Amino acid sequence: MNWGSAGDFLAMGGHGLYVWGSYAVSAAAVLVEVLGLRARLRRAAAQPGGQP
Amino acid sequence: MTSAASVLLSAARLECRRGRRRLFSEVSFALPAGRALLVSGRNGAGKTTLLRALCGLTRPEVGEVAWRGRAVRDHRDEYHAELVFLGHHSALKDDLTPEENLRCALELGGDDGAAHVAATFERLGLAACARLPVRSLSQGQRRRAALARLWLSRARPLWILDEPFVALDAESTATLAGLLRAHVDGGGALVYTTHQEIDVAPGRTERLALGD
Amino acid sequence: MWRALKGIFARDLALAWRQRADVLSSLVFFVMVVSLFPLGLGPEPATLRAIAPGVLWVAALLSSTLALGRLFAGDHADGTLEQMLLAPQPLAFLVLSKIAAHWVAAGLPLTAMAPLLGLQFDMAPADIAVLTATLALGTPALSLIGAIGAALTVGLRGAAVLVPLLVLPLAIPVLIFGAGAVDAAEAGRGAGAHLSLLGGLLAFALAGAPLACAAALRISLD
Amino acid sequence: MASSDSGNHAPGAPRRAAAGPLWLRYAAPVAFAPLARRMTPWFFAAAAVLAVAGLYIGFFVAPTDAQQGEVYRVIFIHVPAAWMSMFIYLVMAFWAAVGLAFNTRLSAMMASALAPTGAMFTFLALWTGALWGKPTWGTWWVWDARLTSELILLFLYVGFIALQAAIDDPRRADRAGAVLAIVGVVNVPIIYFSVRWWNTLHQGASVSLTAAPKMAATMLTGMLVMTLACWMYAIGAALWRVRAIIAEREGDAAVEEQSGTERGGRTT
Repeated sequence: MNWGSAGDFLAMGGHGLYVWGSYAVSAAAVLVEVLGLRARLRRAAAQPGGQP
Repeated sequence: MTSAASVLLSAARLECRRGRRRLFSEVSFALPAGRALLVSGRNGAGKTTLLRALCGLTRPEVGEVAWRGRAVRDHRDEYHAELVFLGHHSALKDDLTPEENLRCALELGGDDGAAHVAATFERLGLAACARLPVRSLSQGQRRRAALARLWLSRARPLWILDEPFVALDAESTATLAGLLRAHVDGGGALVYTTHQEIDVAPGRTERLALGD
Repeated sequence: MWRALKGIFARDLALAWRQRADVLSSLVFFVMVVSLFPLGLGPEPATLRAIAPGVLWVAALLSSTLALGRLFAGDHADGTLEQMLLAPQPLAFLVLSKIAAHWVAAGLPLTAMAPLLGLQFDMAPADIAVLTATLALGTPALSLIGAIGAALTVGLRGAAVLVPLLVLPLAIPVLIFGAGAVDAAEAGRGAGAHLSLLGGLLAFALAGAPLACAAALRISLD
Repeated sequence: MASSDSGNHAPGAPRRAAAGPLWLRYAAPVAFAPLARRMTPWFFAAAAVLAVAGLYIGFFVAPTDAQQGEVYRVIFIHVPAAWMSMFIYLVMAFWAAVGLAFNTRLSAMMASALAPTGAMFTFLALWTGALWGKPTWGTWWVWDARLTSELILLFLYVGFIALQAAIDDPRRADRAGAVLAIVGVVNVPIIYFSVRWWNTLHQGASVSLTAAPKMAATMLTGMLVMTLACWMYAIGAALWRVRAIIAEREGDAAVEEQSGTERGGRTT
């Protein structure tokens, strides 16, 4: 185990902003894509004759 | 005279779409030498698209066009050497004179006929404006300048013409109809559309109605 | 076929001559962009010498991209392009002849203009010679690569914005070797390697671009 | 005279026969949609499991790097994203080429469906690269060969997406995009080579970017597991998007069929 405490884990040896900034933006990008896809599929399915 | 061997242009179950809309489907015909095909249909029925598909410009969604029994798609250059297509656009450059335009068109198509350019303009009543830039020509003069190509490409057996009679006066219409009839009489094949219901070769014209 | 190629080449040059205002304006654009840099960066001769190759090359790239709009748009609008597709000659060769005419009207004037601008940037005569050589090799490659973008966007509404977006990333190697050659010459390293790479790019573009253009035009006019 | 035959044949029988090629070409995407629908959740589930496993390895098993400290842990997203950005471009160009060569609509749709996901990974590679670069090299951005190539790759993705978006006719969009993707994929090695050449000549800007000098086995494992997670996610997202594309396109075609607009040319 690398981390003594949750604080240590978040601090990432003083570079927490960089490490968590990377992962947060990655998660956000995935989330945006997934939500966008869901909306697009709903729009496509809602049009007359579209498939569910 | 119309045995299978003399069939020049044939289409098998063509279907074309424009965007997501189906324009037509199941269009088939076989056009022998010495006959004309008049394509009719209301606006938006796909007449132009059909003609473009016959030329090999538009790839049909389904079906195939054949020239002398061989698929057009695989023998493009040989097919195009025997074809004249005149579409909506005049294919004239505004900044060039009709004479220059015509010479360029002949060079591009590999036709000989440059010697007859002046005589053709004479016949079409364009002699006076043969050396003016096209942009200064009237609509009717432009049409005639574009059609002059036909007089110089008579050796080519297949003519596909999209609305050739548009913007022509009565006299030019009669001249053009005479040329088209002579082409069909001489064993050529002709595919055309028109709003004016002009049958250039009575008794030798097939009719194809799109969108009924 | 030779007659058809010559015909297209001569016709396009005649057209360019009759619309010489267009040709002139992209040349003026080139000169203006280049002239903006001393105004933005200050007239220090050492700075200018250092940035000259990059500035001249970027300006040439932008100017030739701007000129691409003329390549097929006119032919598409009046139906000449359709007739070109229906000609009984291989389309790739016809396209090549058009691109050649376009280069003579767009790339060649840039190349001819560059030595004058090099003097403005206080470049040494030998470096100016190298710059001109790179442009002579590079601008045809730019025309060839750009023609693909122009062919893909023929008849589209946003073509003017789209073409640079498609073409500029593909043109980066030409920019790198072109500007790099002049840099190398200025630094006394000799521009031979760069120039031969640039020649290689040109040969590659010459072989590939007309085919891609022909395919793109058939798709665009479908 | 065979003149009446030279027109259309009798409707009815031939129409049935024509359903053969018609079915092959149109039904394939439609048949694929339910399959994609069934597969998508599995890929997403696999992506989630692998991501959890990969992050666990990355953050709790892999040791602290001797030189970079903890900040190197960006690697577990940065390197997979960079790999994916390149892989996806290749796969996209492959599908586009298949679509162009064999006129198969589904493969062209697959290419369009991959592009936004590829662009997203390219963006992530650049973003995480910048966040990693700042503490490691003291700057957000260096004109390093790899970063620059990645930026150009993003431009290529954007060009592909913009071109397809600008074309209304889906068939033209597919085929024009395919030509661009093929031209792009031929160019990628040239671009990469030229950028490296340029980079070695301009020594000033170059920073040695050998990711982790001596990579522990666990670090490599974490990276590979995360790469697998990204793969699963990319496939799931592409399948999802391809379903949307199928619904958008075929949906409209179905409307046309139902309202029974123009059918058949008829000679008189």
